[in-house]
Amino acid sequence: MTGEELEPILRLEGLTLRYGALTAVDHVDLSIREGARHALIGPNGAGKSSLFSVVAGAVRATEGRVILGGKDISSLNESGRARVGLVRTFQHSSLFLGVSVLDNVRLAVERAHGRPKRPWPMPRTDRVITEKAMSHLGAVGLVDRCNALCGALSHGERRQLEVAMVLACDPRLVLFDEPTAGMSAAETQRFSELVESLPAEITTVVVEHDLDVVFRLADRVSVLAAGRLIADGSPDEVRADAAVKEAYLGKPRSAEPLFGGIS
Amino acid sequence: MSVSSVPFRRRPRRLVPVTIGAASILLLAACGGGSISEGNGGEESEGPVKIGLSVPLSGVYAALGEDMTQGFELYLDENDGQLGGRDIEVVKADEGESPQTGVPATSKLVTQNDVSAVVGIVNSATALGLKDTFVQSEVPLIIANAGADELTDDASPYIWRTSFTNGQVGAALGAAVAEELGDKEVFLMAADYAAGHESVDGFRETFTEAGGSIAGEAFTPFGTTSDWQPFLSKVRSSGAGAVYVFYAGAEAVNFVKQYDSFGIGDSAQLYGAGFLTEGGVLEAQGAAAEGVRTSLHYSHLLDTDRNAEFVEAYQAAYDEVPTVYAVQAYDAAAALDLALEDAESTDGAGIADALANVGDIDSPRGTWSFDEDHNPDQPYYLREVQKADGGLANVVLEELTQ
Amino acid sequence: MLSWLDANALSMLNGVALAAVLFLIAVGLSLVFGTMDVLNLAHGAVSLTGAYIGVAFLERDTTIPLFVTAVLAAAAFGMVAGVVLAAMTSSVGDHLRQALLTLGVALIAGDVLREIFGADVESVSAPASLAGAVSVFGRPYPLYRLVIIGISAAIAVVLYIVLERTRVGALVRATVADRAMVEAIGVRTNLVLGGVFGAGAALAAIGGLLAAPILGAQPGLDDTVLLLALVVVVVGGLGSLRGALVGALLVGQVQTLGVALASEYASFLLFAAMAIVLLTRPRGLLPAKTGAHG
Amino acid sequence: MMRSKAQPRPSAADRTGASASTGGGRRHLPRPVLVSRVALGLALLVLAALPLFLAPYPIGLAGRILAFALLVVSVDLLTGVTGMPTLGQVAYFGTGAYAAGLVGIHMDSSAVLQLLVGSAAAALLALLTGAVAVRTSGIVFLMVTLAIGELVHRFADSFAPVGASNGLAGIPPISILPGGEPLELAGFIYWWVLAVFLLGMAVATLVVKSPLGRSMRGVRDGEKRLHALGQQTYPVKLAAYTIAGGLAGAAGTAWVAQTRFFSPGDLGFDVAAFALLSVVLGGAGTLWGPVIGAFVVILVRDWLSAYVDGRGALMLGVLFVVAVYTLPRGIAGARWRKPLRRPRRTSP
Repeated sequence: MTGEELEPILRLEGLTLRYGALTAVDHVDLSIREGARHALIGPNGAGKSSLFSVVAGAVRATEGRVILGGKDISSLNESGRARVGLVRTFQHSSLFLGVSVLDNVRLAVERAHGRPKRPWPMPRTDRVITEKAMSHLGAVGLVDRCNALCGALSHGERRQLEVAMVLACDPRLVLFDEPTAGMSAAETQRFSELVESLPAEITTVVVEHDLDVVFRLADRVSVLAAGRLIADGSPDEVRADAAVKEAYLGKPRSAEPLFGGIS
Repeated sequence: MSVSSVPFRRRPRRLVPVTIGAASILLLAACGGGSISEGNGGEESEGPVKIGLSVPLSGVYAALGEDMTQGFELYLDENDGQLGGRDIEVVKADEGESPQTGVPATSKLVTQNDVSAVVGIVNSATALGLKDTFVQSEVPLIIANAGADELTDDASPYIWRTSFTNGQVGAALGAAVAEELGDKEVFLMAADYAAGHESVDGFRETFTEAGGSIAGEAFTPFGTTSDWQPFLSKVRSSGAGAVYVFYAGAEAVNFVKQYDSFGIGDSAQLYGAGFLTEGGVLEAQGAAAEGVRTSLHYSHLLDTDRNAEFVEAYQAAYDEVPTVYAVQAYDAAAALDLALEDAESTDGAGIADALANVGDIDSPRGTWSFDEDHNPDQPYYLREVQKADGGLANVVLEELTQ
Repeated sequence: MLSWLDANALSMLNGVALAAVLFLIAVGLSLVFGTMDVLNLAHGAVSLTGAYIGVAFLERDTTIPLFVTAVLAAAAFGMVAGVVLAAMTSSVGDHLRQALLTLGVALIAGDVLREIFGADVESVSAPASLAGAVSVFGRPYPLYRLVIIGISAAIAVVLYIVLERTRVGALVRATVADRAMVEAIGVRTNLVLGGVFGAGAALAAIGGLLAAPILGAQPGLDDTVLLLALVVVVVGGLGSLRGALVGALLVGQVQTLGVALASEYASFLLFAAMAIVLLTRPRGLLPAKTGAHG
Repeated sequence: MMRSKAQPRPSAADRTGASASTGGGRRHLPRPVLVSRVALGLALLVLAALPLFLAPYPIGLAGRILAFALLVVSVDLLTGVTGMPTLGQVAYFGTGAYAAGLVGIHMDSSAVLQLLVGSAAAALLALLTGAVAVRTSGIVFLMVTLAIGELVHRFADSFAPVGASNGLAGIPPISILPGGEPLELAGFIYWWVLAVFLLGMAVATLVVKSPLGRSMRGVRDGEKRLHALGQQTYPVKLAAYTIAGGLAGAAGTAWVAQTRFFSPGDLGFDVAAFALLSVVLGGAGTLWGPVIGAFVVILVRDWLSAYVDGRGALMLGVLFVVAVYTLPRGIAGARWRKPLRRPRRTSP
């Protein structure tokens, strides 16, 4: 809570994760300013997922610090980080499949605004919670489906629901873990619009394979290779970066085109 | 718009199961009558006298239940289906393994079938759980096995026992063992539940009174012990000259076999309450049981005319030798026979009154009578497992004096 | 220390003998859970049937060939029972419904066994040539128990070799790891799973038969055996061969050495030990590296 | 419920998949809700009226069913609602029963007092044991709770003040308030049991509809996800465990109010297994399904078996096997299509 404008919302200092001899994340330093649309990319095995887990708090870092809004949150676990405003999504959208869409969001709203462990209903308070939840559903366009069982939703709808739940947590920063994996083109389109429409004060960090999405959503891109941060800049800068090209292409015979979709 | 066009699909389903549930309860009302007014079981009625027989037909005690049913039915058959000159209708119930099923099944005989008396009950806990029901309904319960001492603590006019108390069976042996052992010590061992403790306590009392001394004692987890070696090691290291144990059923089989296979029998004579080697248990123990000495109120080798006659009839009917369990139920029928002969009425209270005056009962086990606590005042015998008529059997060595 | 060892050596040896039986019974339960993700509560009933097969085959003065015949009969029965159970459970996905189904089967089996063999405790005699005692640590010890340890160890080694060193074993392990993948390369996983279920049940039946000369056979024994096997499997780690072995050894020692050392708490030892293991190592002592876990 | 709104009205029902209408302006209860309320009222009426026409034995059976059903509901709160399958509720059932019995013998025969003491003792034990047990999940949790149940069972088996293996006998008949008239007649005792059952059901229903209930379903469907939302799941699970323990304790007091006897056999593994299987049979997750499951199990075990000497276990076995194949989602999930298909009416 420094209030300084220059203080980035998220700062990683020398973040390192080792599994025995293997170093999955290698002294990553990164600053993300408030309101940024940040993307984290890298070839397979670059350590994206590991970095994601460490930042989200699912895995404790071996070394280094995670600072959110000037406050060291390195010692907080995942739920602790969510409570201070750093909220993640899951690669395989994991929702509460056996309960209704509305209840999924209510769970999130209740944590942020209610008393999630109160063991008796209070109609008036619960109605306020419900209204908040409905408004979040409205924001992602799922109002019609509020009473459906979550398990009955399509893949794309589940992603929308997940965004509604993230919003309900009052996040300052949202970590998206490959959000468009498995989506159809139309769903991807819809989802991209959804993320773009998020309030400006919410910072987003997207870990993504689909570079189309990355360059559409991100105003800043970090590139990870072999656990190290090798580039960090605007999409154009990163695209032009020689080290990035090498990291992606590796040996020349690799046929995988870099940034194939954009030209 | 019409409400009915709202596509609710699941909710209405809730209705039917609830209705079905309610309807099934209603079906139970067939025997109707209400349950908020006074009314005792065992009403006097025309026709045959209804007697309940509640023994285990399932679970680990089912073998006992079978013997008891046979003993009870044999007495009825010998008397043309009559007791005390009245026709008898037997209503059976499955006591099962524990009070969880035994109590409701037996209560049903009293509250639903209106029996005038109930015979049976193997499990002491079940008997204890039933005691209040019988006293309240004023229907006599004639316990034909369960041995818990406290069942007859207060000598309720509705609780009678034709079997034994756990303490008595152990106590009967104490003096004899003390005499036999001289200055050697005895090790006490039993399954760790009420019957085991009562049996050991009964033995200890008479044994120490007669000058015997105890080398040590161990109580083994009831129902889960499959390996007695750790305890048998204690026996060995205690240097005891004899061991007194209380085990029944599968535990008796496994214990006796292990006692034999670990070779402790060479240094320490095994004594026990008679259930250790009774009935099917002995058959399963085989040669391992040879030489084991026990106290009990019956053995089919008991050399009396009354017993010979009984054994012959039993063998003719069921093609096996009778066990103590069969005799206990047989005698329960005998006691009812005497009681019904004198009873002023055939309701529960009438039978209970008459039971107090049945006097001596001439039984295959010898003559016995109910004592003031309604337990049998009966002879106990020292038995030893020996080879007899082609197999192993409990040969009676002597009658134990108490 | 030496005197302590001397006093308790027999207890420990006995623990190993108990572990040998428990291992045979539990390993099937564990493998079936690991490969098929089926919690088979009818396992105890299969084992008890094995014991009753002993009752049917083995009268007094059993000879070794007769004993071997009984073992083979028990194995054959177990195999069939396992395949039937595999077929019955294949369409039931959820663990709790599997429990409902297999416990239902166990209740039915228990009743049928009581109908056939009666409610009396039945005993099974070990082959006459194995019935005696031998001297161990200077004390007489039943030879048959040593034989059980030997048989069980041999079966464990064979199982290990089959699972770790043969193509069939590789197939089983692959099925544990990724069923869809194995199906994709053209293997009918149903056969693999049926085979594992059958083998597991066969081992349980053999275990029940081998234990019969010590434990006898009677109604209710199936529940006891099932509970012990569940404890072994969970303590050792679900789905793992080595886990079942370690779990059996631990439970064996708790039930003998533990009881010898703390006999006043004997009733509580087993479940207290299980609770402690599970609370400190929720996946068991040696969990399988791959496979399904509930 | 009565609120009308322009946007779709969120249904308050738990686990109700029916999609809401997009219409607005309904001021009366939707018909199905009305129907189910009428059904509920009818069921209550029948339950309350039973002693008027049932003889003492069936009324005792009905009372046992209600007490067992409440135990089953407590199992369902953990198994079906929170996703933690348990075999340990018998421990708290037994604690409640023994506590009530001891209060009855040594202090006072007031059923209200016994209910309070029994539930509190059970909830306290659940809190203490749950504190370690709920750290695990799935099959491991199942086995840890089995251990808890068995340990309490073994303890009761050897603890003299509660009668050890012979059971706690000699419990005086209950009176409602301290010093009140003792209730001897089966019908009155049944009414007390029914009151405890309804109270327990009300507590369970409120919990399920509360924020805690939502969190419990969240734990069931995605504990990890709940964590990522910032919700610590340990307190949720512990709270659920404690409440379920208290309910099981209440069930125990109701049980012992009728039987006036309690033995270790009443909290054995088989009771634990039947309680869990009643939940599965009835349909985990709903509250009324397991109640019906409990009804069927006890009816088959105690009533039907009386007509098939010693074949109770066989009947239960057959019931379980048949149920698995014919009712894939339990009794609650069965499609009761024919009798209840809504008549197709044309809009006026």
